[in-house]
Amino acid sequence: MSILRTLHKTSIAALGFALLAGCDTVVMSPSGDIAAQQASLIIWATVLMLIVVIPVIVLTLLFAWRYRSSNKNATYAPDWDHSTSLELVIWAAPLAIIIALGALTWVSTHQLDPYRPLDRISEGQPVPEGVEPLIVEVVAMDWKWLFFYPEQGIAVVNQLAAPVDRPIKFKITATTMMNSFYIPALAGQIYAMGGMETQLHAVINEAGSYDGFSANYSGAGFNGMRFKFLGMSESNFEQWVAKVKSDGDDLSRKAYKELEVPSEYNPVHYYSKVEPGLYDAILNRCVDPGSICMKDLMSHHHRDDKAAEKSNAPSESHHAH
Amino acid sequence: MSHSAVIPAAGESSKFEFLERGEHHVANGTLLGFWLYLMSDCLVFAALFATYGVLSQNFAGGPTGADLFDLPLVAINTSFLLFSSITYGFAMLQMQQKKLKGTMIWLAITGVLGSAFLGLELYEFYHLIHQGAGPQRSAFLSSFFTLVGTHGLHVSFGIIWLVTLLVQLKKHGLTTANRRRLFCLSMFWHFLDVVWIGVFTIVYLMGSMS
Amino acid sequence: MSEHHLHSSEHHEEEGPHSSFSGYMIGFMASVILTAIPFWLVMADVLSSRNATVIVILGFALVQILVHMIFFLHMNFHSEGGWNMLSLIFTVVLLFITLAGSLWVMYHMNVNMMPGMMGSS
Amino acid sequence: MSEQFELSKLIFGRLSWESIPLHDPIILATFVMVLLGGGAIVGALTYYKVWGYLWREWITSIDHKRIGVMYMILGIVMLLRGFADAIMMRIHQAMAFGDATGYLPPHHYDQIFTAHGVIMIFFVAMPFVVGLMNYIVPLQIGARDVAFPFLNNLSFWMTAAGAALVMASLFIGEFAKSGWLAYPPLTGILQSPGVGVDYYIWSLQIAGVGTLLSGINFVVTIVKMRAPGMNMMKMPVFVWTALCTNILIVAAFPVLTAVMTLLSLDRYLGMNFFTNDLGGNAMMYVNLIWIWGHPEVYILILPIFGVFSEIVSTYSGKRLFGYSSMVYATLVITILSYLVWLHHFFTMGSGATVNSFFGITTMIISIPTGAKIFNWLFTMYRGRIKFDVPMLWTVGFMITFVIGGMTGVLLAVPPADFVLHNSLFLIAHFHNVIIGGVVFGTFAAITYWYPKVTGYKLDPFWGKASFWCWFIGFYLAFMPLYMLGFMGVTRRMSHFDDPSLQIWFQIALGGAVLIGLGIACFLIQLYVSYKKRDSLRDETGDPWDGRTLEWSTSSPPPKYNFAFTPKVYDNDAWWHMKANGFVRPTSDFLAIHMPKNTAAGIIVAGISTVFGFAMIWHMWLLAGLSFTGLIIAIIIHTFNYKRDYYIPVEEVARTEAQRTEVLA
Repeated sequence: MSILRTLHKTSIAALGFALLAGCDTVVMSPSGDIAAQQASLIIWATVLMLIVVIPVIVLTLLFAWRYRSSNKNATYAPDWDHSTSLELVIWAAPLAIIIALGALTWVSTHQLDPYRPLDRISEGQPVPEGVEPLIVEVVAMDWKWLFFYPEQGIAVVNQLAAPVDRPIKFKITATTMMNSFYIPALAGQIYAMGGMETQLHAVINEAGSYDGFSANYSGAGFNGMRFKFLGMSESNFEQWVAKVKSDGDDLSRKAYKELEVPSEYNPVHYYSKVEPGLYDAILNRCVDPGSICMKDLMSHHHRDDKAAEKSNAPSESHHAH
Repeated sequence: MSHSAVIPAAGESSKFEFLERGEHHVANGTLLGFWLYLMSDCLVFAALFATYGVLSQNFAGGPTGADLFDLPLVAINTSFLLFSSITYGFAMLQMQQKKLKGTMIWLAITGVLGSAFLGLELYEFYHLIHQGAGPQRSAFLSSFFTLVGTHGLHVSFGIIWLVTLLVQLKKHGLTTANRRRLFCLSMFWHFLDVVWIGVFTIVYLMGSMS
Repeated sequence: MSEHHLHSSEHHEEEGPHSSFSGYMIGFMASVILTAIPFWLVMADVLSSRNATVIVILGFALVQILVHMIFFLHMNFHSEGGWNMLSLIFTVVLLFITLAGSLWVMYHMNVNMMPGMMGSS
Repeated sequence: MSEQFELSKLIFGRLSWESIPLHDPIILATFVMVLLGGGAIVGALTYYKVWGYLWREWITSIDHKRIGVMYMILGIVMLLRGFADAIMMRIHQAMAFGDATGYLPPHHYDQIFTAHGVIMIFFVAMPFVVGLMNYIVPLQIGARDVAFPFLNNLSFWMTAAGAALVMASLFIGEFAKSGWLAYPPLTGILQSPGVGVDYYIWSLQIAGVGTLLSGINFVVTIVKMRAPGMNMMKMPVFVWTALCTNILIVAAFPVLTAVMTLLSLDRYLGMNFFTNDLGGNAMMYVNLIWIWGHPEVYILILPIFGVFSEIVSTYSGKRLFGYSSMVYATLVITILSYLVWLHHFFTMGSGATVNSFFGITTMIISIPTGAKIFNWLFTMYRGRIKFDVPMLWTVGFMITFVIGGMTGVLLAVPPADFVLHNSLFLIAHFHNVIIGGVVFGTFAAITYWYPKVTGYKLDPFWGKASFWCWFIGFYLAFMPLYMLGFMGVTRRMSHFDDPSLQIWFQIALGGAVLIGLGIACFLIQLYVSYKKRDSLRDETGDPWDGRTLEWSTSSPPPKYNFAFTPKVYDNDAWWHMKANGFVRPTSDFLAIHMPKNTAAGIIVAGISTVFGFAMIWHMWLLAGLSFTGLIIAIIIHTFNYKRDYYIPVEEVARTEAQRTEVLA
């Protein structure tokens, strides 16, 4: 991968203005390992394609100039319309590049699958023995983000914090609209949908304050659905948790119902105590008292198939493959 | 060879016959066009079947197919449609023999059978809605009603068309245009039968198995 | 292919396929049998395995669709210069892509995301 | 239920005076302008007494050439509307930073980006490609009309009806605020109770029927009505691409119809296909709509590939390089376009195997597309290229399109898509291929075939001006968007906090203004050319030394296109005729069998519009009446058995004699 980085740096000059500027951008020079790998993939794929694209552009301009009608010196062959060897090259060259790119795609898609738990925290640095990922449960609401920290027992609106170099596992759902959970500096986006749970594994490598937002238009308040993602040292994170615990309110079901009312540009809000099972209830669409949770509904009519279904149910390790 | 093409002076002869001197007969494309329409309709049903396939287990705590479907009723309904296929076939055979009256009689019988099918289906729908298993109850029921209902809607249009065609046959007889229309309706009718095979197998039979 | 088509278009008033009584009857009898057996299989719960029943009745449906295509819709490789068959094959391919693709995609999404299926995880 | 039976509700549904956005000054001003403009046009038409002429010769016309022209006019009119939306967004985004909120309230802004997308795809790009196919395909295959001339007229009016509903939404009620594909649950009845989404649904449903019918029509036309001798491998490439496009239309539009129906069942009858609760699954909507949506992209671009193939070969004075590989590439793209839809929602979480499968199938499409680019390149090679305006567009297209193709393949790599999806990079990408492809291609085609349609060429000065404005304007407008994508800026934003982004939006606005100038130059070009038509006149019918059959007839062609059906020996049929001493016949003409004009098309489409409007506003009485009326109108039409007539031989002889005189 260090070759990659070097290539990344050296290709800057060759890639010209657009990508040059691109490398200073958050997507091309992010602070999290996953996003960094995605950025280098962009560079690789672009370089591969430029092998064809640059010659095409150059040849287009060249032929347009050389065979202009006023240039009587150029050869003119009005009936020349076929050349087997040339056509072989025409089909083979893109094919070869697509084979390379396809292989790259297959490998990288599996490696960077958001469902796959991390096996490294940065280049050449595997996840240390015994370090468990920090679990954050994300709810995209109308129109704000609610983050649960089940281990810490806290919840926060429109602010997210995580210790540097510790893997994070996001479990993501939504209340109504389809949103997309995206922190460009950290990792690629994934959709947040009502009644569904998507996942994202990522790690932040540098302390700092980064932008996070919904990348999928979700109606009137979408524009203000932004939050800050704070990468901080382990001790600062502890302090942050302590601060949430001391400053925050109670997130009871009742408080949640109030929060659920659509609102825009919400300020950061801390919750020091969270009613147990609230995230699960949101995910299963049964926050309202008396409503039946989706997972119970699903199994309701599956009595006969229950055993079979359990064995089909994906385990965490399933996604690791 | 010079690249500037000049239209040669009149009278210059050519080794090619460039024009069709007589009247150029263009084949009528109605049957192919109608067939293509059926193919596109097929893809409407493909989307509905796909939706049903995806949502067919989403009962949302409501009744399942096994709770609701009355297979003897479906069997009777299927036989109506099957019989209407063969009677339409007989209408076509009569048409081939240029027998207007026979064509119309068999066509009318087909229409009656189609209406019987439709009546039974409406009865089934009414019954389901009446017992609280309407299309709003769950995604499964939404997709069931939509898939089966779309087929039923096609049958209804088929019947309207059939009646129209009966009037036209009465008025103009077995003209080329009317025979073409009989062919088109025949394709339409048999096509609905084919769709129904998918419906009773995938929706009713598979849905009834617990 | 189209050379042939052009010639066949010369005698153009001959429209639509020619059908026969025996053709319709064979088709009808076959469909009656092919309809009755799956109904019986399900209603009398003949096969013990659900999967076996599903495969068998889907097989019957497929055969019956072919029977209808051949005897009622008069499909063959010659009608309309082969274009009918070509468009049918194309449609079947797209049908397969739409159905199988949707089920495949949605199955994976559901496995990945449906809380009911995630169970206790 | 009882309030439903209230008479006024039954008649007017939810339409009331509040539905007219009188409070919005922008809309009001637009409305006044449209009213004045429309009034002026109607007044002028009445003053010059051209209504009868319009009705007889255009509105009820089943002539594919007239219908083609009407499609192009519809496309141009709607382009102005769609561009107005675009420039409003660009101005707003360039302004709305920090404390400045821009001049558009969010609910208005959200309608604008939705309308922009819907209009540009369905009512600009589609009419353009369908219009081109309408005009050119029958001429290129040596036919006198399409297979179903009445359906062709109906298709046009149905498309126009859809466009009319979208336009009506501007002044009566609102349009959808959902993005151009109207994903639920946002478009569900709970989240969007208004009429916006219903306008969206019904305009697409009605226009969709028109498109589907014209798809069937053209497949049959191309299959059945080719001139003798023109076998499949002798068809011009444009006809090939038209065939594949129409096959795709027939295959894809039913899925759109189905998914729109499901969404309306959710909205109107409270069903649960795409709701969050009761087992609905919104992901299925996304899945289905992209099964239509991806082929749609190729429906737009394939005919344009055909246009460029014709142009590059004509202006290089050379046979198209690699005709058969061009054909196979088109076929491969046709099939593959149906296998890639998931790449529009990699980020929805279907897992690595599914994602990489669809990523790789997407990349495979770039192989035949690349082959096409090389074929055009080697058609130019050893040619004698005349840089008339269409050729400028072509070279501009080739350079621009490969960049768009490259960014497209980049987006097909799922992990890369995770960081670029829904960003302005994506916006830049598809504008890159749609402007660089479809729009450039349409302008090239208009310039190329204009003399065929009108009998005079377009003024090259304004054409070149238009090209350079568009070309430079495109790069100015969209390269910054690529950059903004890398900065993590999302699409559909109406306000920004980071002031460092503003400069990029201002550059993009400059680009959009330049594009606006490009459109203005184009309109000026039409006007100037009309004024100078005598000096620009082309008497030969073959101003560019063309290669295909449309250039063998007069400009504009007679109603019947060809007095005698040509026989074809070569895929550059007209080139071959010219090279082998073709002599235009001057006698022995025959009476010509032609279809008759009919008003049924506009009547059916008109009733459909009323039905759509009634459904949108829940006017159940009107909806029921108009639906019944629709069925009755169609049935009445089927009782019309006399749909054709003969152009008498004297008229043919007279028309041809006039041409002989002109040519002499």
